[in-house]
This record gives sequence, C-alpha cells and structure tokens, in this order.
Amino acid sequence: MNLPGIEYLSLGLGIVLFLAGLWGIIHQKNIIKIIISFSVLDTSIHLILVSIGYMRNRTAPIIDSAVSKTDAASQVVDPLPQALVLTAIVIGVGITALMLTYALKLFNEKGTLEIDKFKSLKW
Amino acid sequence: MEQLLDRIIAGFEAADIEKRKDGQVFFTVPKPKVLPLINHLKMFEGFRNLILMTAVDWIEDNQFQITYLLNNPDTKTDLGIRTFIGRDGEGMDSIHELWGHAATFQREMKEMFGIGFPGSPRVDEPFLLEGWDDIPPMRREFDTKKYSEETYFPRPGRETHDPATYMKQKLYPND
Amino acid sequence: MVNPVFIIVVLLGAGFLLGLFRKTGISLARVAGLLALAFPLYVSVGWMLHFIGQTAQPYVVYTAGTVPPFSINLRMGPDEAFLTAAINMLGFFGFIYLFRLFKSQGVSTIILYLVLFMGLNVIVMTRDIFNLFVFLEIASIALIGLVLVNKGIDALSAGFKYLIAVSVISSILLVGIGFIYYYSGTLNIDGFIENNSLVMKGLSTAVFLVLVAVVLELKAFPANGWALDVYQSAHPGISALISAGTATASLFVLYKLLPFGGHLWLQVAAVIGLVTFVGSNMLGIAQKNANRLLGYSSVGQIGLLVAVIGFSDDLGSHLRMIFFGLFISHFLSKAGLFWLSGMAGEEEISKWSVLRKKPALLLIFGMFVFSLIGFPPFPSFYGKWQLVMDLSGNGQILWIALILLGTMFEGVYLFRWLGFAIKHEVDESKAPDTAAEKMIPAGAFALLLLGASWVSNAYFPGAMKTSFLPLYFILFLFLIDFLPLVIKNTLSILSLGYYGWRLYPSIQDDTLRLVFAGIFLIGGMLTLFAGYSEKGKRPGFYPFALMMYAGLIGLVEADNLFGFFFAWELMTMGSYILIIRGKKSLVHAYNYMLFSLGGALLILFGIALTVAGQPDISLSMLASPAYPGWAYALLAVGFLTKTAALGLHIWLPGAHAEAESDVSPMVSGILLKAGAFGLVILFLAMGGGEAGRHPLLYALGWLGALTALGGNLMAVFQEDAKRLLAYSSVGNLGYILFAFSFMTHIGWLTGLTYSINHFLFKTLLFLAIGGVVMRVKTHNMYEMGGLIKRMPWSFIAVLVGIITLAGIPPLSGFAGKWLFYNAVIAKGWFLQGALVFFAGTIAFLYCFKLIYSVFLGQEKDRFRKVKEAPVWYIIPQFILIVGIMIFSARPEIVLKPIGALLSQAAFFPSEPLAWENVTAYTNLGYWSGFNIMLVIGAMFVVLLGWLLLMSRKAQKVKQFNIVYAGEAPFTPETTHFSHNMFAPYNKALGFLIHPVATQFWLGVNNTFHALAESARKIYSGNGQSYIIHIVAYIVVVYLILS
Amino acid sequence: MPEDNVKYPAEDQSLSPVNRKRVVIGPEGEDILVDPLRDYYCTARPEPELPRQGIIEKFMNWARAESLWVLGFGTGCGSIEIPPLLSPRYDAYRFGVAMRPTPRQSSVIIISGYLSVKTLKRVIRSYEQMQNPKFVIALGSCTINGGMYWDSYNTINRLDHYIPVDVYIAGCMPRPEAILAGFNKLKQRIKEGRGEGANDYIKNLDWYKANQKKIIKDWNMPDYNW
Amino acid sequence: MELATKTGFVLLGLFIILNWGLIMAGIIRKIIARASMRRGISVFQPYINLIKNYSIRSQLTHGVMFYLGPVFRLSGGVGIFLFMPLIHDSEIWSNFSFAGDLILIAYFMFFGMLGMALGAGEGGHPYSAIGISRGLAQFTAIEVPLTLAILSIAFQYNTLSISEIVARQQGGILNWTLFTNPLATIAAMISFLGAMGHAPFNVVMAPQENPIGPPTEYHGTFLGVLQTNRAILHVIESVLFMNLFFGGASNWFELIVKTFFIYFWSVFVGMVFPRFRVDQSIPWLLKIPVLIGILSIVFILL
Repeated sequence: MNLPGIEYLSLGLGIVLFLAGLWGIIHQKNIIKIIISFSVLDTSIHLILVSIGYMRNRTAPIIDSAVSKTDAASQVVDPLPQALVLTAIVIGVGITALMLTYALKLFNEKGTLEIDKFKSLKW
Repeated sequence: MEQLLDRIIAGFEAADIEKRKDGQVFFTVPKPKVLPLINHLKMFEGFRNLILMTAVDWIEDNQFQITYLLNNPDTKTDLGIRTFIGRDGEGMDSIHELWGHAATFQREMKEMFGIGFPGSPRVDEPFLLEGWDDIPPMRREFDTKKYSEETYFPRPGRETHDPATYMKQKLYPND
Repeated sequence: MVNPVFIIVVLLGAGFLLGLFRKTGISLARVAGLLALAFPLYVSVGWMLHFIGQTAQPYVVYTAGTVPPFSINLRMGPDEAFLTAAINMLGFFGFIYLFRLFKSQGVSTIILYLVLFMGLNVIVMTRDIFNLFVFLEIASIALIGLVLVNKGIDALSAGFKYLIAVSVISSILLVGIGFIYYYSGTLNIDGFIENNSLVMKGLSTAVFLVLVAVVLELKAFPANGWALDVYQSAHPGISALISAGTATASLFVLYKLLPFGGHLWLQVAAVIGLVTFVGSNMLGIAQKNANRLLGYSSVGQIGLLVAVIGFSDDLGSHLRMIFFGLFISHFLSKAGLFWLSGMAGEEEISKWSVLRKKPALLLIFGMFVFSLIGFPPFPSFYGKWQLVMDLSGNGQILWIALILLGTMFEGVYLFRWLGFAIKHEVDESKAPDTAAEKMIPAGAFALLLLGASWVSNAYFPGAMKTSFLPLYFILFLFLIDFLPLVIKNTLSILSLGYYGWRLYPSIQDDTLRLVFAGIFLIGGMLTLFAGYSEKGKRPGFYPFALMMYAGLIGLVEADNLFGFFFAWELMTMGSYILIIRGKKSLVHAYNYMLFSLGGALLILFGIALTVAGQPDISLSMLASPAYPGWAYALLAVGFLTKTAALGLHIWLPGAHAEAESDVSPMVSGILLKAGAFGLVILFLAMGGGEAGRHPLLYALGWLGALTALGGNLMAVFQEDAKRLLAYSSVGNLGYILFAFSFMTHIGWLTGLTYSINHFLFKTLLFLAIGGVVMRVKTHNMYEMGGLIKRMPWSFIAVLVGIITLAGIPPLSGFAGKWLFYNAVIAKGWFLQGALVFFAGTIAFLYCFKLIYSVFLGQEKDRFRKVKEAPVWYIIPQFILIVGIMIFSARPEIVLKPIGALLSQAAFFPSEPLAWENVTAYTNLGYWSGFNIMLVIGAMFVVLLGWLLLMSRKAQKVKQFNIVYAGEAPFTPETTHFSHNMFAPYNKALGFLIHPVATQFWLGVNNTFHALAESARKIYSGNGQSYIIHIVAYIVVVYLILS
Repeated sequence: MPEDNVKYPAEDQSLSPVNRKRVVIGPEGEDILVDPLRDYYCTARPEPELPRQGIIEKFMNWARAESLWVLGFGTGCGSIEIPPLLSPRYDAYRFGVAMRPTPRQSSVIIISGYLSVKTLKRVIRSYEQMQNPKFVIALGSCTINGGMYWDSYNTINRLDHYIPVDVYIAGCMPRPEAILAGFNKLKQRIKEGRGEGANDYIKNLDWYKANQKKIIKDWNMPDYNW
Repeated sequence: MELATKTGFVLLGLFIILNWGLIMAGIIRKIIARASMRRGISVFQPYINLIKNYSIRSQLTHGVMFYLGPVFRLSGGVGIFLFMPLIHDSEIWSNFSFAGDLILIAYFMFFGMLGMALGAGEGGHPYSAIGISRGLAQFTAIEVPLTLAILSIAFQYNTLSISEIVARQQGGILNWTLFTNPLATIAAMISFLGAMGHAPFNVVMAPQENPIGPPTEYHGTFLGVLQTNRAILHVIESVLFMNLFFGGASNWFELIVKTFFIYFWSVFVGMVFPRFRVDQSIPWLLKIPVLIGILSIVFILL
C-alpha cells in the first residue's frame, strides 16, 4: 500500500486550514467569527510546522527508555519544529486573548460586533 | 382713439376733452386719478413715452395746472393729461418710478414753482438756479423785472416799450 | 562594556517587578520604569561609543552556552549599537513624554512599555529568525496593548484592525520561517546566509514568504491602511513609538533578512520602497488630519529607507552614511512631530497655528519639517545628496526621478502644514500644552537633530567645512533673539561686512564672482539697514535673513557642486521664512516654496546627471556632464524657477509683493540674482564661443524674450505697487536670461550689466515703495497720489530708479540697452531682440504708472499728514543712487575687468568691446557714458536756468487749481486718473496676458489632489479590506516575481 | 473715498458736502481735518503784473495782438457764430486767431451771448484761470444790456460789472464779419497798450468780487481761482 | 577741435535748426491752408506765437516736477540734436555725436517724453494723465517697426554709427537706404507718422475729446519751452530719418530740403486719414508695419 505519507497529509490539511482561516478572516463579518478564523489559521500553522519537522518512521523526540540518548539523533523526529510550535501556541494564545479583549471593548463601546461598523477612521 | 377716450372717461373721470389735432388729445382728470391713469396708460395702452411734464400757474384760480404729455409710438397718439392742484404747498405724487427722467422735470418744477414731489430723487437740489434764495421765480407773484433791476445793474438809458402798444403804434400809426 | 543581554534582563526584570506595585505605588513605578529604560540606553550608547572610531569586532552573546545553530545568539555590532541606542533614546524620552499619562493608566501600561522596548532591542540584536518572530510578536502585542491607552472607539477599532493585520502577517512570516528551517535546517540568520548557495525550488517560496511578511510589517504601500488608522487614533506618544521605534526595528529586520533573497530581492525591496515612498506621499497631499498625515509621511519615509537598503549593492560603502542621514532625520523628526502633535492638541493641520504662541515649538516644528524634506544642514540632506549621486553613478536615473518626485509630494503637504503653523489665523482660546515632560523629549530630539547634523557635516566626504562659520553665526542669532533689534541688526550688518572682507582676497581675481558677491553682500547690508526702522524686537527675522545671505554668499564661494547645492538650499530655506513673514503671505510663500523645492530637486537631479558617481564634484564638472543634454536642461529649468521665467513665474508676484517692506528688496533685488548666478555658472560650463551653441540656449533665448514681454506686460496692468515691481522683476530677469543665452562676449557683458542694474534699481525701487507703503498702509496705487509733497526724497529715489529701469540715458540702464543692441545685431537674433525691445518700451508704461499714481496727481485727504519714509529707508536708497550715478558715469570701472575676464580663453576669447578712455567701442558703434552725462548735465542746467529766468515769479498753486472746464473738481479721488490706467492697452493687447501659466499649475495641482483624493479611497476603514490588501499584495508581488 | 473713513463735523452745513470741512482718518489712525477751500485751493491774492515800458512792451504787445488764442467756451447762442469764423470763408486764422481748449493757454475769452448766473460762475473761473494779459470780447446785446433777457430773473445785464470787457460787439447776433471786425478792434487796442483788462480786474478785485458775490449766492469757491 | 569752438558751432547749429523748425511749421500750415482754400496764417505765425508765450506776464506752478517737466522735454529735443551728426563728412556739424551712436538717440527720445509725462502728471489734471497713458501706450507699438528697421539697417551696414551709415549711402541716389532696403524704410516711415503725432496717431492730444492732453496745464513760458522743443524735435527727428534712410545731407540746403519733405510726409498723411483710437492703432501698428519690418530683416539676411 502506497499511501501518501502522513506528513504530506497533515501538510495539505494545514494549508487547507490556513486558507480556510484566511478566508474566514476576510469573509466573516462578526468579530468573534474573525477571531475564530484566526485561531483556525493559527492552528493550521502549527500543523504545518509539525508536519515539516516530521520524519517518516521516527518517534517523538522524547528521550526515555524507548529512545536512548545515543541513538536519539537517528530515531526521533526533529525536535525543533515542535519546540517552535509550543512557542507559537503560546503566542497565539496571547494574541487571541488580546483580540478577545478588543472584541469585548469594541462591543462595550458600540454594542455591535459587525466589523463593518468600525469604519470611523479612513482615507 | 375713441374707444380709448371712452375708457378713460369711464374709468378715470376725464373731462374737458380737447382734441387738438389728429392723434393729440388733452383732457383733465382729478388729482387722485392721475397716477392710476398714467399707470394704466403705460401698462396697458402702450403709452411708453413720457414726453414732458410741465406746470402752469393759474394764480387767479389759486391753483397750479400740471400737464403730462404721453406718447404712444405705435399708434402715434399723444395724450395731454392735465390736473389741478392747490398753490399753497400742496404737492403732487412723483412718477419717477415709471419714468426715470420724470425726476428731472419734477426737480425743475420744484425749483421753478415750488411744487413738492415727495420721494422724487434729488428733488430738493438746485437745478438751474444755484443758491436761489427768493420765492420760486416762475410763480406769478414773483416780479422778475423788479428782481432783475435790483440785482443785475441795468444799463441806464435803455428804453422799454409795451410790445402791444409799441407795435400797434409802429404798424398802424394812424389808428 | 556591559553585556547587552542585560538589556533584556533589566527590562524584563523591571517588568516583572513592577507587577508587584499597586496603584498607590504608581509614582515609584514610574521612576523605576524610567530608570529601567535608562539602563539599556546607557548600555547601547556605551557600545556605540565603543564602536565609534575603531573597527572593533561585533560582540556576540551566545545563550544556552552553545553556538548556533543549537542556540540563539545576540549580536552587538556597530549597526546594532547605533540602532539600539536610537531605540532606547526613543524609549527613554518617550517614557518621559508619557510620564503623566502613566499615572492615570496604572502600572500595567508601564510594563507594556518596558516589554515593548525589550522586544525592540531583541529584534535588533537577535540573529535567530524564530527568536525574531517571537519578539516581533511580543513587541506587537505590547504595542497594541499600549494603543488602548487612548479611550474611544477610534483607537479601539484601529487597534483591532492593526492586531488582525499584524497577526495575519506574522502567520505568513511563521510559515515562511518553518519552511526555511525545513529546507535549510537552521534558524540562524548567519548560518542560513552561509549555506544558501544550495538554493532549492521550495526555498525561494519560503524566502519569499519571510521577506514579503517583513516588507508588509514595514507597511508597504498600498497594503498599509491598518497602520494609518493607528497612527491617527493612538496617543501621539504611542504613535511616535510606532513610527520611530517599531519601524526602526523592522527596518533592521529587513536589512538582516534581505540577503536571503539575494540580488533579486534587493531590487524588489528597492521597487517596493520607492513605490511606497512615492505613493504614500502622493496620497498625503489630500490629507488634512495631522496625525494621519504623519502616518502617510512615516510610511513614505520608511519606504525610502527600504529602497536605500534595496540599493545597497549600488551604494556600496556609502550605504551606511546614506542610511544614517535619511534614517536619523526621519527617526528624530517623526518622533518629534508626533510629540508636537500631542502638544498642539489639534487634529486639523490648519489649526496648528496654535504653535505660534510658543515660538520655540514653532522653531522645533520647522526644524523637523525641513529635516524631513532634506534641507541642509540636516542629515537627510547629506543622505539624499549621496543617494542621488550614487544612483546616478550606477545609471539608475528612473529611481532618482521617483525619489525626487516623492520628495516633491512630501514637500507639498509638509510645507502647507508649516505654512499653516506659521501664518494661519490662530484660535485665541487655545494654547499648546507645554508641560515640562512634553517639552523635554521634543527639545531633546531637536538638539539631537542638530547634533546629528553636525555629525553628518563633519563626517560627510566633501562637505564644505569652512562654510560652517555662517551657520554658527545664525545659531548665535537664534540664541540672542531676545535682544533689542538695534543690536541684532548692527551685528548682522557687521557680520556681512566682515564676511565680505574675509571673502574678498579669495575672489579678488574672479570678477564674475566679485560682482555677484558685491550684489549679495552690499545689497544685504543696505537692505538690512532699513530694518532699523522696525519697531519691537522682530523675533525670528535675523537668523533667517542671515541664513538667506549665507546661502547667497555660499553660492559665490562654492567651489564644488555640493557646496553650491548646500548654499542653494540654505538660501531657499531662509528666504521662505522671510517671505512668509508678510501679512498675507501664506499662499504666496507656499507657492514660492513649492517652486523653489521643485527647482532645487531639478538642480539636484541635474547635478546627479552631471556627476554620475564620479568622485570629483568640483564646479568644473559641469563642463563635461555624464548626460549633457538632460543635465543642462534640468539645471537650467531649476535655475529658471528661481529667476521666475515665464511659466514658472506665478509664485513671484505674490511672494515679492506681500513680503514686508524691507524684505521685498531682499528677495527681489538680490535673491533673484541667485538664479542668474546659477545660470552664469551653468552657461560658463557649457563653454564659450562656438562650443556654446547648444540648442538649449536658443530655446532659453526665446524663453527669456517671452518672459521679458510677459512680465512687463503683466506689470502694466497691476494696481498694487509692489506687485507691479514684482512683475517688473519677472520681465527684467527675462532680459538677463536672454542676454546670457547669447553666449557671446558682449551678450554676457549685457547680462551682467543688466544684473547689476537690476540689483541697483530694483532694490532702490522696492525700498522706496516699501517706505511709502509703510507710511500709507496700502499697496494700491490708486489710493495714493500727490505724495511728492510729503515724500520728496522717496520721489527722487523712484525717479532715479525708473530712469535706470527704462534705460534712458544718461543713467546706467542705457549701458545695458546699448550693449544689448550690439549683442543682438552681432548674434543675429533680430526677432527675439525686437520682442525684448518691445518689452522694454512697455516698461515705460508701468514706470510712469508707478511714479505718477503714487507721487504725482492728486493728493488724497487721508495722506495729508503722512511723513517722509523712515530715514533708515532713505539712507540706503541714496547710497544706491550714488552707486547708480557712479556706474552711469564710469561704467568702465566695472565693465572693463568683466570684459577682461570674459575674454579669457575658457570663455569668450574675442573681445569685441574696446575701451578708449571713457568711450566704449564695438565694431558696430560706440558710447561714452561719461561724455553723455557731461553733455546732458550741462544742457539740463542751462535750460533749467533759462526757464527759471523766464518764469521766476511763478505763483505756487494747489491741487485743485486746475482747469476743469469751468467746473471745480469734485474730490481728489475722482480727479486722480489712475485705476485701470491702461485700459485701452488692455483692450488691444490684454489677450497676451491670459493667465495660462496660472491655469496650468492650478490644473496640475487639482489633478494631483483629485488623484490623491480618489486613490486614498482604498483605505476604506474596513479592517477586512486591509487584510484583502495584504493578501492581494502578496499575490501580486509573487506573480511579478515569478 | 471710503465712506467710513470720513466724518463730517456737525456745523458747517451751509456749504455743499464737497466743500465742507471734514475729519478724515489717516493711515496711522490719526484724525486729519480737511478744509477743502483752504487745502485744495491756493488762497493767495493776485498781484497786478504791470507792463514794462517802452519798445519791449510795444513789441510784446504786437506779438500778443498778432497771436490771439481764444478759449473755446460758448456761453450762449452766439457761440454758433464762432465755427463759421474759422471756416475757409472767413478764415480767422489769417489774423492770428486760433482756438485753444484750455484757459491756461488762451489769451482771449469770447462771451458769446446771454449769461445766466450759473454760467457766469464758470466764466469767472475760466477767466481767472487765464494768464495775464488776457482779453474779453463780449458778443451780442445780451452782454451789453441784457438784450431780450433784460428783465429775466436769471440773466445778467451788464457783463462789465463782473469782468473787464475789452471789446463789445453789438448785434443779436453779430455776424462773423462783425466778429472779425471786433478782433481787429481788439488788436488795435492791444497794440495801443490798452489791453490791460487783467490788471484792471486785479486792481478793482474787491468791486468785481462784490458784484459777483451779489448774484452768485452759493459762492463755494475761493475768492480767486488761480 | 577746442571745446569753445565746438560749443559755438553747436549753438549756431541749434539756432539754425530752431529757426528752420519754426519756419517749416509755418510753411506747412500755409500749405495746408491753401490746400483747403484758405489764406491761412502768416509763415511767421509760429514765431509770433512763441514770442507771445514767452511774454506772458503771470505764471503759476504746481510743484517742482511741473517746473522741471518742460526742462526735461526741451533737454530731450536738444539732446537728440546734440548727439546727431547733421552734415555728412563735416567735423563742424557733427555736434557731440562722438559720445554715442544711433542707440543713444533712439533712447534719448524717451528722456523728454518721461520728463513731460512727470511734469504734466504733477499738474494733477486727469486729462494730462489720460493723454500720457494713451501716448505711452501708442508709443510702445510705434517703436517696434522702427526698431526692426534700425536692426535691419544696422545689420545691413554693420554699424550703429549714424555718420558711418550716412557715409555708406553716399555716391548716388540709388545708394540710399530707401533703395537698398526699401522695406525697412517703409516700416520706419510708418513709425515716423506716429512719432510726429499727426493723424492717424494723434489721439494723445485730440482736442475734441481730451483737451490737448499732457500740456493741459502748461502756459506761458512753460508752453514756450515746449513749443521751442517741438520746433527742434520735428526737424531733428526728420534729420535722423534723413540720415538713416535718405542719404544724409552734404550741406545745409540739402538738409533743409530733405527734412522738409520728410516732415511733410507725416503732415500729408495726417491730412488725409482720420484718427485711430489707441486700441485700434496698437493692433494695426503691430500687424502691418511690424510685418514689413520683419520682412526687411529677412530680406537683409538673405
């Protein structure tokens, strides 16, 4: 059986999600939905990062009984992208939180979450 | 013409109608009717042209006669509108809003006869007589000969004759 | 040196520690925050000083104890030291600026502030790309948090749009980083650059994603609507941070990452940068909101810096200097301007006149504006000069054109703004906020700007170091501005005299320069003399007057193109401020500045095309430009804007007429000669004799003739005395241009004679009329009349002036006319010559109108008691009259040496004008000024005696004793025949002065405004459309690249 | 003049507005009192310019007589007789007579017919604006004794009470031949040294002025119009 | 030559020119009168007028410039005379022409105009100013064809010295500029009409609408000075045109004959044509005569 590798699958899924998220940001009018779209986008990036760091037939970069310290270099996947993803998740959370804060404040100010309504500044 | 006169007689109490020649009629209307009449003539009868305004001093009747001479250039008709006003400071309504040049006639009448035209532009400014301080000279109680003799240094030696008697003597010496 | 990692430690630590403070401890927290910011400043400045003057190796911090790629490393090299120093400077002073705000906002804001600056520092220092991403994000979050200090829906919605946009951009960046890692296996920037020889297919996409994201971070036009909203709505103190701080860091990111893309991406950056520079500045034209305008300007300036980075291959070793010049000007000015915006408290640019209440603020504002546009002595001037020179050296002509175009657009809105601040009517109820915590940062940045100017000047290759004496003196005048006028005026006059004395030996042998130096210096002293009559202290006048004169003398003194251009810009700057001082000068000064700026940019372009990157920038380079045709044409048009040739003249009448009484002669009699001098320099370089038969000269000859005709004809129909004189200047400069275009010995003599004469009589006339205007308080000639009885001395001055102007023998104007005829016939330009002659006869009409309407005719009631013009006006006038008399009687004193000079081999070797005692001979005719004067003088005296004898008992009568057809005149006003005096002439020839030029420039103006107005509609205010812009931008760039 | 800059003092309402004293605001905001009759006009009193004696005066008188420049000023109906005078039929030029449009350059003024008071004022002005020596020719009976307007309220009777007359030419109207004869008479008079009307006028200025002011009631000009 | 002798001859020349100017005016007016079937003035009437004006007893003045105006005007006329060589190849009658050339004379004409304009201006009479504004306006257009003609002949003879131009025309009537450069002559002679102030270019002084224009206020001696100038100016301008276009004069008789005919040309045209308004004369002058002038230059250049 010659299925495409999981890494391509997840990479493809990541790209699809990325586009979906972007589409959501552009298309949705409700700020909460935009934020959700952003989360999708964010997640898709994590997926992409993980998938590009994946090496076939290797295991998670956790050095324990299963993977010895000496042959870790040949048995585990690249740990760096996963580390990056961890950081990215943290940052993503931070940004999402900030976005939600803004959403709350915007709603308090104007009583609506339609992004079209916040056009007082232009040109 | 006849219809016009009829209309004027009927509407404006015209009297004393006097046809001088073809297309020239003089008549008299009472003072209050003058302005409506002139207005009517200008607006509806085609009398666009004010030829002149003048005054006559009927000192015997103690009244001034004011004559407006109007012309209709289309039908070539002239209308002389006469009216009478009192001599003692009674004014007349100004028609300078119908014809701008009427103001000049009125100014002259004010100066020469002392007839007031309230509202007429510059009516109190001197026209011919700069600095005149006597009674208006065209009023018949003003003795122009006496005034001239007093004022203008008559050259002595001038003989003066009454034209009527002098010419009679000259032309018909035998009569 | 302190390890730079402590910057992070201190800022982060302070941030955490501050979290412990409660609301009550806010005062302490603020001080602590300030101290925390002082520390990185200390560190980075220390590093910067460490790197200055020595080639030390960059200091690298390895975290986690290993070397890359297994760890993150920070680098502190000269670039990083300088940029972090700048950023921390901003952080420190920005903190002071926000000091009061923090009190109401609480500790959390301070923490955000510290985190922001930690982020910015790391962004600059880090060499790890993922780390870069992280800190970009941190800085963004902190910044967006800070935006929230401004309450209200505007700031909120703007912040949200910013947030969304930045998130999308950083997502793309992150994807790119991921792929880069995937393909290259390293996250270390240096490591990546080392192995990017093995570029693979996918890698280029990865690099594309990273770089395009960075470019978008830099707010590339037109995908930058999200940033503009924040600039506009955020607290000005925060906007300053965005504009100066994050932009700086992002720029350095681009600089660090750009090598990824190789040569291709350098070009892309250049294109993107320039498109941003031009586009953003063009849209700025239509903008009226101060903060948003600053936003546009910021975007534009950053675009220019991006372009500079993109040009780094072309610029080579000059890159750092150029970048420094442009960057530091932008950095200091933009932060300063945002701060000023907070102090002015006005959104609308026309309301910035409120700054006038604090002259210091106005001064700082002016400095920032001039530095943004690139006027000397500010660093951007040096940067722009070198940039343009280097680009032309590499043949990047189109880029130069774009840069200059963008600068022009920038000038359009910045000078409108400056003009409003100086001149627009002021709302009395408002005052700028001048709290100490706001004054300190703005003042500090202004001082830093001066310091940076000094640094640029001191370290600029080829800068004219000798010329700093005038600049110091101008600075000194600023400092003593509070002193009484008498002292300042005396000092100024003495300084001009001293400078002339000092200059004389060096130009002694160069008669041409001597003549112009004489015009500038003597004229300067004489016109300044009139200033004694002013009341009050006249604040701000002398520094700028002297700046103008310093520029003018600098022109003469300059021996290289840089010095020339430096002086040219200095003169423009000074004269602009002088002109705008007039009561109704707002619009006119603006016009003047725009034309001057345009002219200066053309000159710069022309110089660039002349030099084209060669190291030699001496004036003699003009003789052999790299691109002769274009260089000459551009230089000529540039100078013609100053001489107000027809078509480019529309600024002149208003500017000269509405200026103050003693400024008009300065700008008309003297300043215009700068353009003439420029033409002289240019034409001389084009070579004499047959070599000078450039087709351009033929065109310029016609232009000169038409200018003479047009200027004089327009002067005839003026009712405003000073406007009449101003148009007359247009005409006279037309003569001068015409004469110089001959490129013959005698033509040049004509031109120089005209120049001297124009200086003499126009200064004289403007002084005299200025004195009259000062007394009667109106410019309208028909309101004056009969003033000869009140102002006999002024009358004599005007009489001499117009006789000279009209070229009537025996006064010196005739010298010019005589030479002119000889030149025309020798050259064979008959039709043009006849046209100019026609213009000369037209001059009679306005000469007569001037003297008759003002001094003769009927005296008006209102002016029965006016006094003679102040003696301080009269004295210089009579000095000028003596000058005219000497020049008339003994023209050979001046003309002989000039002739000798012109007959040098380099110029016009033939010497057609010979002198025999006092008589001048050409092969056509002859003329003897002295004999003419003698004969006419003797005859005049005899005839006057005869008439005096015959009518000695004449009864003196008064104004209404005229025959009036038996009537008496009504009033003097109805009897004075003056208004629309030449109505029949207008009927006959008025069609010639249909204001074509005005309409044309209005059309240009309207077109660009309309364009900007409609183009900026893309910034619809909708956050989502901004995202679409970003996405579309990426797609378009990608398509273009592939 | 801008009206808001002019203030009229309360008194002095008798003169025409143009000649009233008024206060004008100067450019510095100061008040300036303008008295038109004093400020606009020369108020000096003329002095007689006595003739020289002997041959020089004779020669000059000959030149004056042979070059009679007439002011083109027609006061009444007689002015219609002047143009034919200059036509080829009568050709007054051959006598040295020429018309001038300005009193400054004229030596003869022809009062051509009746003079109303209003015109007299203009005549006086024009006459005084002519330069010494100057001569007056009065045309027609109106100027002699009032003619047919002898009893008019507005027309003067005797011109010589208002300005000195050198030659009267009688008739109503005199024909051009008569006028030519008048010119010759005037020439003769000048050559005889009797054409001193200008000096007579100045010597008897008070009498003339009294007569003039008697009939010109609104004397809104200076006493002597230079 | 000694200055004293020179001055003596110059004064003599001036005297001759003045007298010729006065007599010429008389003769021409006589001719006009005869042409219109009149007896007309005496030939010496201009003398009488001049004496009359100088013997006016009283004077008045409007101010210093009013006083200086006639002086300027006469200086202008006499000045042109002083710088004009009268007789060809005669050191005696070349006056002070060593001080300047044709250009000096062309520009010196403005001297008197300007002075007159200022003097009349101070007179305060609106008619003066109206006349001057018309005169100056018309003058600008009148000068253009003359300039073109001067440029043309200066190029033709390659000199601006009047004596030199005259010298180049010697040796037969066909050497005159009139024949060697007819177009320039035509253009210049049209200008001459304007410069002389006769119809159709006499709206400046038009007595019917603008009583004699600039000199309205001038009288007596002032007017006498102006008349003196007029007599000189008419002759000396004719002399200029004679020198430039009609071969100059080799003796006084020739000068008198030629100037008479040149001046008569302007009178003749003036008698025949009606008067232009200023706004009519300027376009006319700038069309036809200028075109002729340009053609003359083209003609010479070819």
